[in-house]
Amino acid sequence: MEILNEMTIDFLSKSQNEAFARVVVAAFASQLNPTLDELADIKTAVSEAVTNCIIHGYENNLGTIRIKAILRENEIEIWVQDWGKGIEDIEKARQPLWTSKPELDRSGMGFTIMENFMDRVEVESTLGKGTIVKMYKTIKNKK
Amino acid sequence: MEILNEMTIDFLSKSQNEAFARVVVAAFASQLNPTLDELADIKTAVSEAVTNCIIHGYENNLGTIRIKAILRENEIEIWVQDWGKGIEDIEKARQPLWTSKPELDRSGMGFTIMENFMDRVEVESTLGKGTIVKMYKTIKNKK
Amino acid sequence: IGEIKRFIRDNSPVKMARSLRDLTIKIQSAKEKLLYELNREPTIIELSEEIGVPPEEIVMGLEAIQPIVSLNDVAYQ
Ligand SMILES: Nc1ncnc2c1ncn2[C@@H]1O[C@H](COP(=O)(O)OP(=O)(O)O)[C@@H](O)[C@H]1O
Ligand SMILES: Nc1ncnc2c1ncn2[C@@H]1O[C@H](COP(=O)(O)OP(=O)(O)O)[C@@H](O)[C@H]1O
Ligand SMILES: [Mg+2]
Ligand SMILES: [Mg+2]
Repeated sequence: MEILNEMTIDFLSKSQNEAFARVVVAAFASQLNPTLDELADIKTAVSEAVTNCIIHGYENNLGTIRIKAILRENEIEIWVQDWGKGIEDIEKARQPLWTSKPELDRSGMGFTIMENFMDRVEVESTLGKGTIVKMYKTIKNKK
Repeated sequence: MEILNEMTIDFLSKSQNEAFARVVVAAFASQLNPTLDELADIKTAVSEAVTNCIIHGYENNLGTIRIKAILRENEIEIWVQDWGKGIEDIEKARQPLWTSKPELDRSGMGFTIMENFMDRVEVESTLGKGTIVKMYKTIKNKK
Repeated sequence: IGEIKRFIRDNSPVKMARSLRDLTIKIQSAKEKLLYELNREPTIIELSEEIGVPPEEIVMGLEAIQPIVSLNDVAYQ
Protein backbone atom coordinates (compact mmCIF):
# COMPACT_ATOMS: atom_id res chain seq x y z
CA MET A 1 0.00 0.00 0.00
CA GLU A 2 1.17 3.49 -0.83
CA ILE A 3 2.96 5.42 1.92
CA LEU A 4 1.14 8.66 2.67
CA ASN A 5 3.54 10.09 5.18
CA GLU A 6 6.44 9.05 7.40
CA MET A 7 8.66 10.40 10.14
CA THR A 8 11.59 9.32 12.29
CA ILE A 9 12.42 10.70 15.70
CA ASP A 10 15.47 10.10 17.89
CA PHE A 11 15.38 11.02 21.56
CA LEU A 12 17.19 10.18 24.80
CA SER A 13 16.14 7.25 26.99
CA LYS A 14 14.95 9.52 29.80
CA SER A 15 11.70 8.69 31.53
CA GLN A 16 10.21 12.13 30.84
CA ASN A 17 10.47 11.34 27.13
CA GLU A 18 7.94 8.53 27.37
CA ALA A 19 5.06 11.03 27.48
CA PHE A 20 6.74 13.10 24.78
CA ALA A 21 7.12 10.09 22.47
CA ARG A 22 3.49 9.09 22.77
CA VAL A 23 2.28 12.62 22.02
CA VAL A 24 4.51 12.73 18.94
CA VAL A 25 3.17 9.44 17.60
CA ALA A 26 -0.43 10.38 18.45
CA ALA A 27 -0.08 13.77 16.73
CA PHE A 28 1.29 12.05 13.64
CA ALA A 29 -1.35 9.30 13.71
CA SER A 30 -4.06 11.96 13.90
CA GLN A 31 -3.51 12.54 10.16
CA LEU A 32 -5.32 9.22 9.58
CA ASN A 33 -8.37 10.48 11.48
CA PRO A 34 -8.50 7.80 14.19
CA THR A 35 -11.17 7.64 16.86
CA LEU A 36 -10.16 8.65 20.36
CA ASP A 37 -10.11 4.98 21.34
CA GLU A 38 -7.77 4.07 18.51
CA LEU A 39 -5.54 6.98 19.50
CA ALA A 40 -5.49 5.87 23.14
CA ASP A 41 -4.54 2.33 22.05
CA ILE A 42 -1.62 3.63 20.01
CA LYS A 43 -0.42 5.82 22.87
CA THR A 44 -0.54 2.96 25.35
CA ALA A 45 1.38 0.63 23.02
CA VAL A 46 4.04 3.28 22.34
CA SER A 47 4.41 3.96 26.07
CA GLU A 48 5.01 0.28 26.77
CA ALA A 49 7.57 -0.07 23.98
CA VAL A 50 9.45 3.08 25.00
CA THR A 51 9.42 2.09 28.68
CA ASN A 52 10.98 -1.24 27.69
CA CYS A 53 13.82 0.52 25.85
CA ILE A 54 14.52 2.70 28.90
CA ILE A 55 14.26 0.04 31.61
CA HIS A 56 15.36 -3.14 29.85
CA GLY A 57 17.27 -2.03 26.75
CA TYR A 58 19.41 0.60 28.46
CA GLU A 59 18.75 -0.40 32.10
CA ASN A 60 18.30 3.29 32.94
CA ASN A 61 21.62 4.31 31.39
CA LEU A 62 21.48 7.00 28.73
CA GLY A 63 20.99 5.85 25.15
CA THR A 64 19.09 6.80 22.02
CA ILE A 65 15.58 5.60 21.22
CA ARG A 66 14.30 5.85 17.66
CA ILE A 67 10.67 5.81 16.63
CA LYS A 68 9.70 5.53 13.01
CA ALA A 69 6.08 5.89 11.97
CA ILE A 70 4.63 5.21 8.54
CA LEU A 71 1.10 6.16 7.51
CA ARG A 72 -0.71 4.22 4.80
CA GLU A 73 -4.29 4.76 3.70
CA ASN A 74 -5.81 2.83 6.58
CA GLU A 75 -2.83 1.65 8.62
CA ILE A 76 -0.15 3.00 10.88
CA GLU A 77 3.16 1.18 11.27
CA ILE A 78 5.35 2.12 14.24
CA TRP A 79 8.91 0.99 14.93
CA VAL A 80 10.44 1.52 18.36
CA GLN A 81 14.17 0.82 18.38
CA ASP A 82 17.02 0.82 20.88
CA TRP A 83 20.69 -0.06 20.70
CA GLY A 84 20.73 -1.59 24.16
CA LYS A 85 21.29 -5.04 25.59
CA GLY A 86 18.85 -6.99 23.42
CA ILE A 87 16.55 -9.89 24.28
CA GLU A 88 17.89 -13.42 24.71
CA ASP A 89 14.68 -15.37 24.21
CA ILE A 90 12.05 -13.34 22.36
CA GLU A 91 9.35 -15.99 22.62
CA LYS A 92 9.69 -16.17 26.38
CA ALA A 93 9.84 -12.36 26.67
CA ARG A 94 6.51 -12.06 24.85
CA GLN A 95 4.69 -14.38 27.23
CA PRO A 96 2.13 -12.74 29.53
CA LEU A 97 3.45 -12.12 33.04
CA TRP A 98 7.03 -13.00 32.13
CA THR A 99 9.52 -10.37 33.27
CA SER A 100 13.29 -10.40 33.71
CA LYS A 101 12.96 -7.78 36.43
CA PRO A 102 10.49 -9.07 39.04
CA GLU A 103 12.60 -7.24 41.65
CA LEU A 104 11.46 -3.94 40.09
CA ASP A 105 7.81 -4.96 40.32
CA ARG A 106 7.47 -5.17 36.56
CA SER A 107 4.18 -6.73 35.54
CA GLY A 108 5.50 -8.67 32.58
CA MET A 109 2.47 -7.47 30.61
CA GLY A 110 4.12 -4.96 28.27
CA PHE A 111 4.21 -7.13 25.14
CA THR A 112 0.75 -8.51 25.90
CA ILE A 113 -0.61 -4.97 26.06
CA MET A 114 1.09 -4.02 22.77
CA GLU A 115 -0.37 -7.12 21.09
CA ASN A 116 -3.84 -6.40 22.39
CA PHE A 117 -3.87 -2.71 21.56
CA MET A 118 -2.29 -3.05 18.13
CA ASP A 119 -3.24 -5.50 15.34
CA ARG A 120 0.19 -7.08 15.01
CA VAL A 121 3.56 -6.86 16.81
CA GLU A 122 6.91 -8.09 15.49
CA VAL A 123 10.04 -8.18 17.64
CA GLU A 124 13.59 -8.33 16.30
CA SER A 125 16.48 -8.40 18.74
CA THR A 126 20.16 -9.27 18.94
CA LEU A 127 21.91 -9.72 22.28
CA GLY A 128 24.28 -6.84 22.90
CA LYS A 129 23.09 -5.00 19.79
CA GLY A 130 19.55 -3.90 20.48
CA THR A 131 15.87 -4.39 19.79
CA ILE A 132 13.24 -3.25 17.29
CA VAL A 133 9.54 -3.61 18.00
CA LYS A 134 7.33 -3.14 14.94
CA MET A 135 3.65 -2.54 15.55
CA TYR A 136 0.80 -2.26 13.06
CA LYS A 137 -2.73 -0.98 13.51
CA THR A 138 -5.55 -0.58 11.04
CA ILE A 139 -7.35 2.75 11.26
CA LYS A 140 -10.76 2.24 9.78
CA ASN A 141 -11.80 4.93 7.41
CA LYS A 142 -14.80 6.74 8.82
CA LYS A 143 -15.77 8.85 5.81
CA MET B 1 25.32 25.17 29.79
CA GLU B 2 24.49 21.54 30.45
CA ILE B 3 22.16 19.83 27.97
CA LEU B 4 19.09 18.48 29.77
CA ASN B 5 17.43 16.78 26.85
CA GLU B 6 17.56 16.65 23.07
CA MET B 7 15.71 15.18 20.13
CA THR B 8 15.93 15.06 16.35
CA ILE B 9 13.00 14.48 14.02
CA ASP B 10 12.96 13.91 10.25
CA PHE B 11 9.73 14.29 8.32
CA LEU B 12 8.56 14.90 4.76
CA SER B 13 8.11 18.39 3.36
CA LYS B 14 4.34 18.06 3.13
CA SER B 15 2.19 20.97 4.21
CA GLN B 16 0.20 18.84 6.66
CA ASN B 17 3.44 18.28 8.59
CA GLU B 18 3.71 21.94 9.52
CA ALA B 19 1.11 21.57 12.27
CA PHE B 20 2.71 18.28 13.30
CA ALA B 21 6.19 19.82 13.60
CA ARG B 22 4.86 22.70 15.66
CA VAL B 23 3.20 20.37 18.15
CA VAL B 24 6.29 18.15 18.40
CA VAL B 25 8.51 21.09 19.31
CA ALA B 26 5.90 22.51 21.68
CA ALA B 27 5.50 19.15 23.45
CA PHE B 28 9.26 18.91 23.86
CA ALA B 29 9.66 22.54 24.95
CA SER B 30 6.96 22.05 27.57
CA GLN B 31 9.54 20.11 29.63
CA LEU B 32 11.09 23.52 30.42
CA ASN B 33 7.76 24.70 31.84
CA PRO B 34 7.30 27.71 29.53
CA THR B 35 4.38 30.12 29.74
CA LEU B 36 1.67 29.80 27.10
CA ASP B 37 2.98 32.94 25.44
CA GLU B 38 6.49 31.52 25.23
CA LEU B 39 5.05 28.31 23.80
CA ALA B 40 2.98 30.23 21.24
CA ASP B 41 6.10 32.17 20.20
CA ILE B 42 8.05 28.95 19.68
CA LYS B 43 5.24 27.41 17.65
CA THR B 44 4.94 30.43 15.41
CA ALA B 45 8.70 30.55 14.78
CA VAL B 46 8.82 26.82 13.98
CA SER B 47 5.86 27.17 11.61
CA GLU B 48 7.60 29.93 9.69
CA ALA B 49 10.86 28.00 9.43
CA VAL B 50 9.13 24.78 8.31
CA THR B 51 6.97 26.62 5.78
CA ASN B 52 10.13 28.13 4.31
CA CYS B 53 11.67 24.67 3.85
CA ILE B 54 8.53 23.44 2.08
CA ILE B 55 7.90 26.46 -0.14
CA HIS B 56 11.36 27.87 -0.77
CA GLY B 57 13.79 25.05 0.04
CA TYR B 58 11.97 22.31 -1.85
CA GLU B 59 9.59 24.49 -3.90
CA ASN B 60 6.78 22.07 -3.04
CA ASN B 61 8.70 19.00 -4.22
CA LEU B 62 9.14 16.19 -1.72
CA GLY B 63 12.19 16.36 0.53
CA THR B 64 13.19 15.74 4.14
CA ILE B 65 13.01 18.37 6.85
CA ARG B 66 14.98 17.85 10.07
CA ILE B 67 14.27 19.57 13.36
CA LYS B 68 16.69 19.27 16.22
CA ALA B 69 15.79 20.66 19.63
CA ILE B 70 18.10 21.00 22.61
CA LEU B 71 16.90 21.89 26.11
CA ARG B 72 19.23 23.61 28.55
CA GLU B 73 18.31 24.80 32.02
CA ASN B 74 16.64 27.98 30.80
CA GLU B 75 16.98 27.88 27.03
CA ILE B 76 15.66 26.02 24.05
CA GLU B 77 17.73 25.77 20.87
CA ILE B 78 15.90 24.69 17.69
CA TRP B 79 17.44 23.84 14.33
CA VAL B 80 15.27 23.57 11.24
CA GLN B 81 17.14 22.10 8.29
CA ASP B 82 16.46 21.26 4.65
CA TRP B 83 18.56 19.92 1.80
CA GLY B 84 16.84 22.08 -0.78
CA LYS B 85 17.92 24.92 -3.05
CA GLY B 86 19.59 27.16 -0.48
CA ILE B 87 19.61 30.94 -0.13
CA GLU B 88 21.75 33.12 -2.38
CA ASP B 89 21.88 36.27 -0.27
CA ILE B 90 21.08 35.57 3.38
CA GLU B 91 21.27 39.19 4.46
CA LYS B 92 18.72 40.22 1.85
CA ALA B 93 16.49 37.22 2.64
CA ARG B 94 16.32 38.28 6.30
CA GLN B 95 15.12 41.80 5.53
CA PRO B 96 11.52 42.54 6.49
CA LEU B 97 9.11 42.35 3.55
CA TRP B 98 11.69 40.83 1.20
CA THR B 99 10.45 37.73 -0.60
CA SER B 100 11.62 35.83 -3.66
CA LYS B 101 8.05 34.73 -4.34
CA PRO B 102 5.85 37.84 -4.45
CA GLU B 103 3.72 36.04 -7.06
CA LEU B 104 2.66 33.57 -4.33
CA ASP B 105 1.56 36.39 -2.04
CA ARG B 106 4.34 35.70 0.41
CA SER B 107 4.63 38.45 3.00
CA GLY B 108 8.40 38.37 3.28
CA MET B 109 7.96 38.53 7.05
CA GLY B 110 8.99 34.96 7.97
CA PHE B 111 12.51 35.73 9.19
CA THR B 112 11.32 38.92 10.88
CA ILE B 113 8.73 36.92 12.79
CA MET B 114 11.30 34.31 13.82
CA GLU B 115 13.65 37.05 15.03
CA ASN B 116 10.92 38.74 17.02
CA PHE B 117 9.51 35.60 18.61
CA MET B 118 12.84 34.03 19.44
CA ASP B 119 15.84 35.67 21.16
CA ARG B 120 18.31 34.94 18.39
CA VAL B 121 18.21 33.46 14.88
CA GLU B 122 21.21 32.22 12.87
CA VAL B 123 20.94 31.22 9.21
CA GLU B 124 23.43 29.02 7.38
CA SER B 125 22.84 28.20 3.75
CA THR B 126 24.65 26.97 0.66
CA LEU B 127 23.15 27.32 -2.81
CA GLY B 128 22.07 23.94 -4.13
CA LYS B 129 22.86 22.25 -0.80
CA GLY B 130 20.33 23.52 1.69
CA THR B 131 19.63 25.69 4.69
CA ILE B 132 19.78 25.49 8.48
CA VAL B 133 17.98 28.00 10.66
CA LYS B 134 19.08 27.95 14.32
CA MET B 135 16.82 29.65 16.81
CA TYR B 136 17.34 30.27 20.52
CA LYS B 137 14.89 31.30 23.19
CA THR B 138 15.36 31.83 26.91
CA ILE B 139 12.63 30.24 29.01
CA LYS B 140 12.54 32.04 32.31
CA ASN B 141 12.42 29.71 35.22
CA LYS B 142 9.14 30.07 37.05
CA LYS B 143 9.97 27.92 40.04
CA ILE C 1 8.11 44.23 18.06
CA GLY C 2 5.15 43.73 20.34
CA GLU C 3 3.02 45.08 17.51
CA ILE C 4 4.02 42.23 15.21
CA LYS C 5 3.21 39.68 17.87
CA ARG C 6 -0.17 41.23 18.54
CA PHE C 7 -0.87 41.46 14.82
CA ILE C 8 -0.20 37.78 14.38
CA ARG C 9 -2.04 36.62 17.48
CA ASP C 10 -5.11 38.72 16.76
CA ASN C 11 -5.28 37.52 13.18
CA SER C 12 -4.39 33.93 13.87
CA PRO C 13 -7.03 31.86 12.06
CA VAL C 14 -7.00 29.39 14.89
CA LYS C 15 -6.99 31.33 18.12
CA MET C 16 -4.94 29.35 20.50
CA ALA C 17 -7.07 28.11 23.34
CA ARG C 18 -6.37 30.37 26.24
CA SER C 19 -4.97 27.50 28.18
CA LEU C 20 -4.73 23.77 27.99
CA ARG C 21 -7.43 23.68 30.63
CA ASP C 22 -9.87 25.56 28.42
CA LEU C 23 -9.01 23.16 25.61
CA THR C 24 -9.59 20.06 27.71
CA ILE C 25 -12.98 21.37 28.80
CA LYS C 26 -13.88 22.06 25.16
CA ILE C 27 -12.75 18.61 24.11
CA GLN C 28 -14.80 16.93 26.78
CA SER C 29 -18.01 18.76 25.97
CA ALA C 30 -17.49 18.38 22.19
CA LYS C 31 -16.87 14.68 22.70
CA GLU C 32 -20.14 14.25 24.57
CA LYS C 33 -22.07 16.29 22.01
CA LEU C 34 -20.68 14.28 19.06
CA LEU C 35 -21.16 10.98 20.85
CA TYR C 36 -24.85 11.87 21.18
CA GLU C 37 -25.20 13.21 17.62
CA LEU C 38 -23.28 10.47 15.82
CA ASN C 39 -24.18 7.66 18.18
CA ARG C 40 -20.58 6.51 18.05
CA GLU C 41 -17.20 7.66 19.20
CA PRO C 42 -16.02 10.80 17.35
CA THR C 43 -12.81 10.82 15.35
CA ILE C 44 -10.04 13.27 15.96
CA ILE C 45 -10.94 15.31 12.85
CA GLU C 46 -14.61 15.48 13.83
CA LEU C 47 -13.54 16.86 17.21
CA SER C 48 -11.13 19.22 15.51
CA GLU C 49 -13.87 20.61 13.28
CA GLU C 50 -16.31 20.90 16.18
CA ILE C 51 -13.86 22.88 18.32
CA GLY C 52 -11.97 24.71 15.58
CA VAL C 53 -8.54 23.58 16.76
CA PRO C 54 -6.13 21.47 14.64
CA PRO C 55 -6.09 17.71 15.35
CA GLU C 56 -2.50 17.88 16.59
CA GLU C 57 -3.53 20.40 19.24
CA ILE C 58 -6.41 18.16 20.27
CA VAL C 59 -3.84 15.46 20.89
CA MET C 60 -2.05 17.78 23.31
CA GLY C 61 -5.35 18.49 25.04
CA LEU C 62 -6.16 14.80 25.31
CA GLU C 63 -2.81 14.14 26.94
CA ALA C 64 -3.76 16.64 29.63
CA ILE C 65 -7.18 15.04 30.20
CA GLN C 66 -6.24 11.46 30.37
CA PRO C 67 -2.61 10.69 30.98
CA ILE C 68 -2.17 7.11 29.83
CA VAL C 69 -1.71 4.92 32.84
CA SER C 70 0.32 1.89 31.96
CA LEU C 71 -0.01 -1.27 33.98
CA ASN C 72 3.62 -0.75 34.88
CA ASP C 73 2.88 2.65 36.41
CA VAL C 74 0.15 1.02 38.46
CA ALA C 75 2.50 -1.72 39.52
CA TYR C 76 4.92 0.90 40.81
CA GLN C 77 2.41 2.44 43.22
N1 LIG D 1 13.80 -3.14 24.51
C1 LIG D 1 14.12 -4.23 25.26
N2 LIG D 1 15.42 -4.54 25.48
C2 LIG D 1 15.77 -5.60 26.20
N3 LIG D 1 14.87 -6.45 26.79
C3 LIG D 1 13.57 -6.21 26.61
C4 LIG D 1 13.12 -5.09 25.85
N4 LIG D 1 11.78 -5.11 25.84
C5 LIG D 1 11.40 -6.17 26.55
N5 LIG D 1 12.47 -6.85 27.02
C6 LIG D 1 12.45 -8.12 27.83
O1 LIG D 1 11.15 -8.67 27.70
C7 LIG D 1 10.58 -8.84 29.00
C8 LIG D 1 9.09 -8.68 28.93
O2 LIG D 1 8.73 -7.35 28.60
P1 LIG D 1 7.32 -6.79 29.03
O3 LIG D 1 6.28 -7.74 28.50
O4 LIG D 1 7.21 -5.40 28.63
O5 LIG D 1 7.32 -6.93 30.62
P2 LIG D 1 8.08 -6.04 31.72
O6 LIG D 1 8.56 -4.78 31.06
O7 LIG D 1 7.04 -5.76 32.76
O8 LIG D 1 9.22 -6.86 32.23
C9 LIG D 1 11.29 -7.83 29.88
O9 LIG D 1 11.26 -8.22 31.24
C10 LIG D 1 12.70 -7.85 29.30
O10 LIG D 1 13.44 -8.96 29.78
N1 LIG E 1 14.66 27.19 3.65
C1 LIG E 1 14.84 28.08 2.65
N2 LIG E 1 15.37 27.68 1.47
C2 LIG E 1 15.55 28.56 0.44
N3 LIG E 1 15.23 29.87 0.53
C3 LIG E 1 14.71 30.33 1.68
C4 LIG E 1 14.47 29.47 2.78
N4 LIG E 1 13.94 30.22 3.79
C5 LIG E 1 13.85 31.47 3.31
N5 LIG E 1 14.30 31.56 2.04
C6 LIG E 1 14.38 32.79 1.21
O1 LIG E 1 14.26 33.91 2.07
C7 LIG E 1 13.18 34.74 1.65
C8 LIG E 1 12.54 35.40 2.85
O2 LIG E 1 11.92 34.44 3.69
P1 LIG E 1 10.73 34.91 4.64
O3 LIG E 1 11.21 36.06 5.46
O4 LIG E 1 10.22 33.72 5.37
O5 LIG E 1 9.63 35.46 3.62
P2 LIG E 1 8.63 34.66 2.65
O6 LIG E 1 8.62 33.22 3.06
O7 LIG E 1 7.32 35.32 2.87
O8 LIG E 1 9.18 34.84 1.24
C9 LIG E 1 12.26 33.81 0.86
O9 LIG E 1 11.45 34.52 -0.04
C10 LIG E 1 13.26 32.88 0.19
O10 LIG E 1 13.79 33.49 -0.97
MG1 LIG F 1 7.49 -3.61 29.74
MG1 LIG G 1 8.53 32.47 4.94
